[in-house]
Amino acid sequence: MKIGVLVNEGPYTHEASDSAYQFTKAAIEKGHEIYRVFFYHDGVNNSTRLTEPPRDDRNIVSRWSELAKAHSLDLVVCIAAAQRRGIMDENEAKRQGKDAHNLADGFRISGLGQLVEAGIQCDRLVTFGD
Amino acid sequence: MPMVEVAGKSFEVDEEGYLVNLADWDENIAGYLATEEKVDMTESHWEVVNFLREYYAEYQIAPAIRVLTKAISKKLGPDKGNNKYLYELFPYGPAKQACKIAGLPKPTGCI
Amino acid sequence: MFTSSEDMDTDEGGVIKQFMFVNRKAPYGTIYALEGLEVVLISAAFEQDVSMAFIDDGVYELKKAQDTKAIEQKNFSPTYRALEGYDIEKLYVEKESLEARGLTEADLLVDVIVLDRAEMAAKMAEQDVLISF
Amino acid sequence: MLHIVNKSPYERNSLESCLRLATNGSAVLLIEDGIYGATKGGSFEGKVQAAMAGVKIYVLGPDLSARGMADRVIDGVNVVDYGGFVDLVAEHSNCQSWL
Repeated sequence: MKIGVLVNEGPYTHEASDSAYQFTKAAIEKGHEIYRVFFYHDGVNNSTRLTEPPRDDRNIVSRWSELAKAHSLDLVVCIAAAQRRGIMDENEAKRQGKDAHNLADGFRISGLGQLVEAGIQCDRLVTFGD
Repeated sequence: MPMVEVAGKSFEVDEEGYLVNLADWDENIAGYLATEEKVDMTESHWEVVNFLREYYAEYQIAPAIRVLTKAISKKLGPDKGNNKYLYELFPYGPAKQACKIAGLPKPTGCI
Repeated sequence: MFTSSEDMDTDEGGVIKQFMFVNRKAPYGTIYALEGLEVVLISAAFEQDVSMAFIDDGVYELKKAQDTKAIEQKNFSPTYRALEGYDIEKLYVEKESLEARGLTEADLLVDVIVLDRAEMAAKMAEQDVLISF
Repeated sequence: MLHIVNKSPYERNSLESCLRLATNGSAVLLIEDGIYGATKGGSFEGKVQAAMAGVKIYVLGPDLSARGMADRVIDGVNVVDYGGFVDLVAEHSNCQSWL
């Protein structure tokens, strides 16, 4: 089955990103196809590579990056929500005249249309948030 | 961000030339923004730009292109409410160029 | 813009799904109502069967007379009135949620369809995709 | 239909709204802080017991254990792991998260 995942909260404050990660992993293990994981609202904060949690805690951001690499996941960060919250890839930083970019490996920035498209293409869309 | 002065009034534009403070907008500034876009403003151009400003004032968003054509068709007639007419006026895209000249916020490019 | 079902078929493989955007949060206190509305506007471009449900504090999003000047946030309530132009006309409001908050249809800034809880429950159950904010 | 609730019924009205709008025969999965809705002895237990006449209630085991509540589950509530969560999503034609 094709499954889409929507993550609406950032890392650490809410459990949403953890739940979404465990759900995504379990779905892959069960042989389902994760069509896309879309990050919206504060969920875009799951994609900053500047995250540096204590060594005895999970690294939510790199954990997503690694899962994406291992299973060719499509991790999409909403551009409008990302711009509000200071998440940028190299191109966007250039376009906006910013002196830095912080998008982690395995994520890409794109439009909200990607969320609607996931809803159209997937058999199920599961939302995690606050 | 760059400051520009037109007709004795100075205002800020962003890296891509969009007006930063919507409240600064006046017809002189629109004229400047049009020149930057290489658009020669005629009455037909003003009609669309003013329509966009009215739409924004009423709904607080810039309309999607198909919504714009439909609304213009309703108000100014079907000969003006179509993509061909709007692209003739604003060759690089009415959503981008007309919104920019109208001083509306930069589209976030969501689709 | 696609006007016929033939056009639709070539565009999205003939799939028209029922999308419901479920709004349960009040405006301004959190960003969910505003960013939720942004998704709804984008969804209009995909020619799906789109509706919005207003349940619990979500009904407050539609309250008339919002004035945000003093909190320096953008007043996005007029945007709900633009939805009709986007062909999004199914705005369902749960009767029980309105009543519990001392509101009536006359307090709302757009025309809505008021459903009681059983009708709303049935409407939700028949959707293909529910996205909640 | 699958309803997913992640809020404690003692903090927010998500579970109450969910139960109000869940049709007969649908399933409710309690995750994160929502698991407290599946536990015995609290003032909300009666409402969950009553709802079980019409809907099936599931609770996510990992969230239950994390909160020290694994031995307090209301009789008749089904405990599932993340794999079971995935199965519930797959088995039901649509799902709604009561955020």
